[in-house]
Amino acid sequence: MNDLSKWMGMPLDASGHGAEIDIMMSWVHWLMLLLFVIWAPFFIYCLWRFNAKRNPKASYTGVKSKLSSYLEGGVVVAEAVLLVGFAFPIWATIKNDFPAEEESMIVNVIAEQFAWNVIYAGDDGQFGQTTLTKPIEIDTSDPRGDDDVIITNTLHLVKDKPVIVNLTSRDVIHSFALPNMRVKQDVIPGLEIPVWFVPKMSTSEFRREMAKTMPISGDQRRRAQYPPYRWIAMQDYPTADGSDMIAEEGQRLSTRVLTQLYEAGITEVYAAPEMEISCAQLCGGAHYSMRGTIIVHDTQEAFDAVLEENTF
Amino acid sequence: MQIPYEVQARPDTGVNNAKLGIWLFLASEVMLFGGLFAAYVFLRIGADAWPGMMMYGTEVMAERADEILNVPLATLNTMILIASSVTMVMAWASLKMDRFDRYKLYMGLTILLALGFLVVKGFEYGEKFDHHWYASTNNFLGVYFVLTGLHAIHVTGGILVNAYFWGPGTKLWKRGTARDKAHFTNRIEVAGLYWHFVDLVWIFLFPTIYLI
Amino acid sequence: MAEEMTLEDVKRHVRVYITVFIALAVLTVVTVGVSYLHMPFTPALLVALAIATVKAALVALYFMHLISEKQVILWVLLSAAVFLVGMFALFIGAHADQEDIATLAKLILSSHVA
Amino acid sequence: MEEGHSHSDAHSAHKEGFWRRYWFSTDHKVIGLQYGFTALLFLLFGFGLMLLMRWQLASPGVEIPLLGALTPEMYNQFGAMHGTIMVFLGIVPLAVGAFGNYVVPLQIGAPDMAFPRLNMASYHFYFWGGVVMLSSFFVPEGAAKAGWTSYPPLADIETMGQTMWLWGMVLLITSSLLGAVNFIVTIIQLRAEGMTFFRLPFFVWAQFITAFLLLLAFPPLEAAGFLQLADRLLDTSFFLPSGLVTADGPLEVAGGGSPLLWQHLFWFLAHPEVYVLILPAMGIVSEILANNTRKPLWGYRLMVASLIFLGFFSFIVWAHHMFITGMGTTISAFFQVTTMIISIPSVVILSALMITLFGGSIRFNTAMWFALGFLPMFGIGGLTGLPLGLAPTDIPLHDTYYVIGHFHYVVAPGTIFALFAGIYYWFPKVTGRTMNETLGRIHFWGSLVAMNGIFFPMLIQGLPGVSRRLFDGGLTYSFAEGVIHYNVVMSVSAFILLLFQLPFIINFFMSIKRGRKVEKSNHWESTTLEWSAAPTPPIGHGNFATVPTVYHGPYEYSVPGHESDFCPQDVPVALSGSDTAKSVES
Ligand code: HEA
Ligand code: HEA
Ligand code: CUA
Ligand SMILES: [Cu+2]
Repeated sequence: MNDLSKWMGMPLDASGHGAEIDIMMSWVHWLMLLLFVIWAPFFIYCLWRFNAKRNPKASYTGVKSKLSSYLEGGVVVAEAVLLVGFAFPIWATIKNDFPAEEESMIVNVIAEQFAWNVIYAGDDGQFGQTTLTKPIEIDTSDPRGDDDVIITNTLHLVKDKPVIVNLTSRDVIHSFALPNMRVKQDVIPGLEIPVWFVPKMSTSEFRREMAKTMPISGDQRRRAQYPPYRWIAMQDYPTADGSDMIAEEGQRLSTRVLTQLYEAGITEVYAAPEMEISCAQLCGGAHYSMRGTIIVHDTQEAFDAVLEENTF
Repeated sequence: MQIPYEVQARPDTGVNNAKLGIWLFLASEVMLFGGLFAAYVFLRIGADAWPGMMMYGTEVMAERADEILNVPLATLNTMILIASSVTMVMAWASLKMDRFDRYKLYMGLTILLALGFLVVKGFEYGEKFDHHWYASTNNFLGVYFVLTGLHAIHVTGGILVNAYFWGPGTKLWKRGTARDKAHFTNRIEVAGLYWHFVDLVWIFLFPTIYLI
Repeated sequence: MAEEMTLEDVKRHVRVYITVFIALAVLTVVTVGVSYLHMPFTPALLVALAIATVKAALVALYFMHLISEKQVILWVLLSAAVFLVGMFALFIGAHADQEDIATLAKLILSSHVA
Repeated sequence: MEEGHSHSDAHSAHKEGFWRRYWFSTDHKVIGLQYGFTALLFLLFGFGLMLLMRWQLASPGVEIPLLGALTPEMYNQFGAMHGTIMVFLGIVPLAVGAFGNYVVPLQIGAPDMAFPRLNMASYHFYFWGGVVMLSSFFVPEGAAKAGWTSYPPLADIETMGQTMWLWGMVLLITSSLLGAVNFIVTIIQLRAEGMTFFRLPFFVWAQFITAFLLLLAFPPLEAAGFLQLADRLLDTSFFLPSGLVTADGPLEVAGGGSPLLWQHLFWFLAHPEVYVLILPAMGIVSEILANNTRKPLWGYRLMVASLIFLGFFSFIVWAHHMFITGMGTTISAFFQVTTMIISIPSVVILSALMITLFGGSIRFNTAMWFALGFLPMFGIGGLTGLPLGLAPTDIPLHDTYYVIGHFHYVVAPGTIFALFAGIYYWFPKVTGRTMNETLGRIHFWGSLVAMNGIFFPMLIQGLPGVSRRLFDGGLTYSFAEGVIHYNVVMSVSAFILLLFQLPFIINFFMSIKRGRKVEKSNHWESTTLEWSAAPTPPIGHGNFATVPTVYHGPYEYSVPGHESDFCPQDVPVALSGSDTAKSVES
């Protein structure tokens, strides 16, 4: 009952440390609610009871009781508890208790206007240099970088394997926000800031959890010039005669596909969203569209296969 | 309609309005230069090298600030400013002694010294420009130019104020009543407080930028 | 500054101003002289700041008459001084804190240069 | 009285000395009105910008009549300018420049501000600062678009509008500094006989602390502004680290700077600044509550102590805006603790105001309604500050609409309500007429509902993580899907809010000419000195026929054994017992 997070609309928690933050969030909101619930009735009572019509003569001295001091003392105590019991230890874990490097996946993320460049070290486990070109490339003159892989806007991870993300930016300040992982870190040029977390839920589990039937409407087309949510089909959608596929399971439902489905008379799809990376810091004109996705693979093999695909 | 305590001190606070006002202003100036000094410290402790590299280059510019900046000129300037502070306070003391002629002399000297400071500063800057060293060359020079530049603007402001009180502003004194004279003396004290503050800022700028 | 200063007082003051001027000049020479010793950074900084503080105090106390100034003004300056010190301390503290992270990052990250 | 409001007959007035009298006036009351009108216009303009943005958020890409569809660049310009205008050109000038200027000298029994000409200069700096800001919309590529926070490197590499923004800020900061010096000197030096510090009305105290915040917090931002100007105009790299690559390739600067330096300098000002936005509002609300409950403020001394404490602490909490910049454990612990500590005096002040209601004989007029509305709205805004002030819970909330919701609850239905309350309350003082109550009620209830319709959904949107400053309101993000439709609710509410400002604007201008004339000068039967001044204080130096003497504390209402239910401060009555009366003996 102390966990309000669902009720408050926090996104599905897919990380190791997310629950702690959610619980703390709930306790803070309980405190806020309590304070409000103490004061609001008192406030309304006063307005009713001490209306000049009902109470023509005001009292010079007013309240004598010390009740409010106790209330204020209570707030002090509650805040102290929140600080010492929750805020300090949680923050310390997040900041200091980095997982052992050998057991973790280490990736570099270089943000730029307006993309997340995710770099994997490859077999040698070492990162080489990157070029100063746009788009960013691996500097081939650096032998350590031979096997490095850059994947833009998609962060591939392995379930239950801790990940350390080293964040830096090439131009302005961005903010690496993963709502489902309860991670947010400003990405500041000139600094390389690591964050870590453990993905506890794979993408397939996440999709299953989040899947639902959603209506397709003509509305989708109105929004065409703005990329709508990138939904993933959770089942096959063949054409009416069955000869062809409009969308297969696991396929992204782009605006075009949705339009085709709509035109084929399908008004509902069974679909799921992805875990997302959003940029939370104003970084220029296209800040709003600086979106990435996280794919959490069930197995290391599946992950390796993806890296393989992306190596030239 | 007269505002109270323009000339006389308010008994319970012991000061007049202008005096309190200028000190408040100086408090804010403390925070202004304090902010700049804090920025300087922040940049310097974060820098790999100080004075640092030439722009785009890997060539180290210098090991020490005094290899780039002209310490003798700056020392001269320090002396000039100190001297001008003394003449300023003497100008005020002269008014207290009712010696208007001396006031004119000392105030005139203050202004001349301040102009001298700017001239020397001009030579200093010119020397840098001759080397093609600009504020953009590196953060060391950036700090140097912005801090000394802002200080020079304050000096200029001081010159304008003092020049006013040397010339047209003396009308108040010449009206000749005791109140007017006291009023004028207050103004000179206030102008002096500002001027000493400009000196005081330089006292910190000089060693922290030129010498270490 | 007290309004009821006598002529004698003023004259005494003038002598003080001259003395302070000499002290300031001497201290300036000292700072510059010390700088030619090329001491290591920290002692050099401390010496320079110490001398500058003494000089600033002389200017403030005697030229600006702080030594005989009223309480209100001291309060105003005190508040500015407190916030100034706080700003310096926290700026440096925050910077040191960030540096930790930056170095940590460099340790974890063998060679990456953006 | 006719002179009280120059602007209504601005065009018809050809009489001698118009400019001198109304534009280059050195009278605090005229300057207060100048500030008031200018700030209200800016507030309306800032609201207008936001309406365009809200249109876009509710219906991305749909063309706005006459203006066409917004581009992301325009959206960012409007956002940055909305924030800047509301804070620096709207609320602060209205709360401090207008109310402070008009009311403070009257409340302390002074003939004017201590430095009348400096006062005039403050207004002119403010005015030209505003002109510079506004004209930046017309320079190539438009106004500043790096947010009101102007974080570099983005702000450093932005277009010319950003330079204009910086120059505008330099002017506005100068104006505020001059004003702050003036207020502090006035309050310390020009208090009437017997007006000890603990007999100052709470509003004066609030302005006093506010002035200190402005005086000492603004200069570091001015320093930062100079540094950013240097970055932009002299190509220095104070805020630019080495190795930047922008769309045009590697950036040709020396490098070696720090983007975080700007943030420290900015928030060193901007946190105290948010208290500048709220303290005068608390002052106004206190005056109105005491007056309309007809009883002394509960715990006046405690409130003053809290105020001083709050002012002091506001200087050392700034980095709670920077938890997510990668702050470690030590510094974040420090700033979390100070942030929690600073919430306590706010709780104390709010509690005291609420307890003041108990035992009162409450008169419900429009001013009172707005003051009452302030309490729970500030409560919501303040309480939502708590999860932001704790670093772990700030992770999901930082830079989301939760933050936007938090501070709008404090500034919009908080501060703006208090300012409305002040306008209704002091209107009879300025014009000798009252504003219409019916229109006032409509204004209040409509605004209350609409404001909540705008700002509560922001909190709901923020929790799932919808970022702020998104041109499309989060349309591309699937985690926003469940809450995206609130964009429509909010935008519709914003237009409803506009609708409910019409009764106010009509009421305001109508009442200047046609409002009901007050029967007596002290219309609200108040105890503070501004109501003892001449009915509508004559324009021109001099507020009081005879210099008043003050005999007791500011809120002697319903004193037992006294025939009327209020004892003005300049009427000698022996009093004892209440919090504020204690100072009679001292
Ligand atoms: C007037 C303005 C104002 C005020 C008063 C406050 C007050 C507070 N603010 Fe807020 N804040 C802003 C304006 C303000 N803030 C702005 C503008 C921003 C965003 C800037 C930007 O990024 O653009 C911001 C952002 C902001 C952040 C950064 C968030 C982020 O970016 O991640 C934080 C974090 O600590 C914070 C905390 C607080 C706290 C703890 C208080 C406390 O002082 C609050 C204390 C008050 C209370 C605790 C309420 C007490 C009342 C009751 C208990 C009674 C209630 C009940 C009834 C009446 C029924 N604020
Ligand atoms: C004091 C500060 C203040 C105030 C009062 C407001 C008021 C309002 N704000 Fe604003 N806002 C900010 C400060 C403020 N804001 C800041 C700092 C930001 C962040 C900017 C950034 O990201 O950089 C922001 C951002 C911001 C956003 C987020 C944009 C984004 O992130 O993309 C939104 C979204 O809805 C918003 C909405 C509103 C609305 C609907 C109001 C309404 O409450 C407006 C109500 C206005 C009125 C009621 C006008 C009253 C005036 C009159 C009636 C005039 C009468 C005239 C005469 C008599 C002559 N604001
Ligand atoms: Cu990148 Cu916003
Ligand atoms: Cu803050």
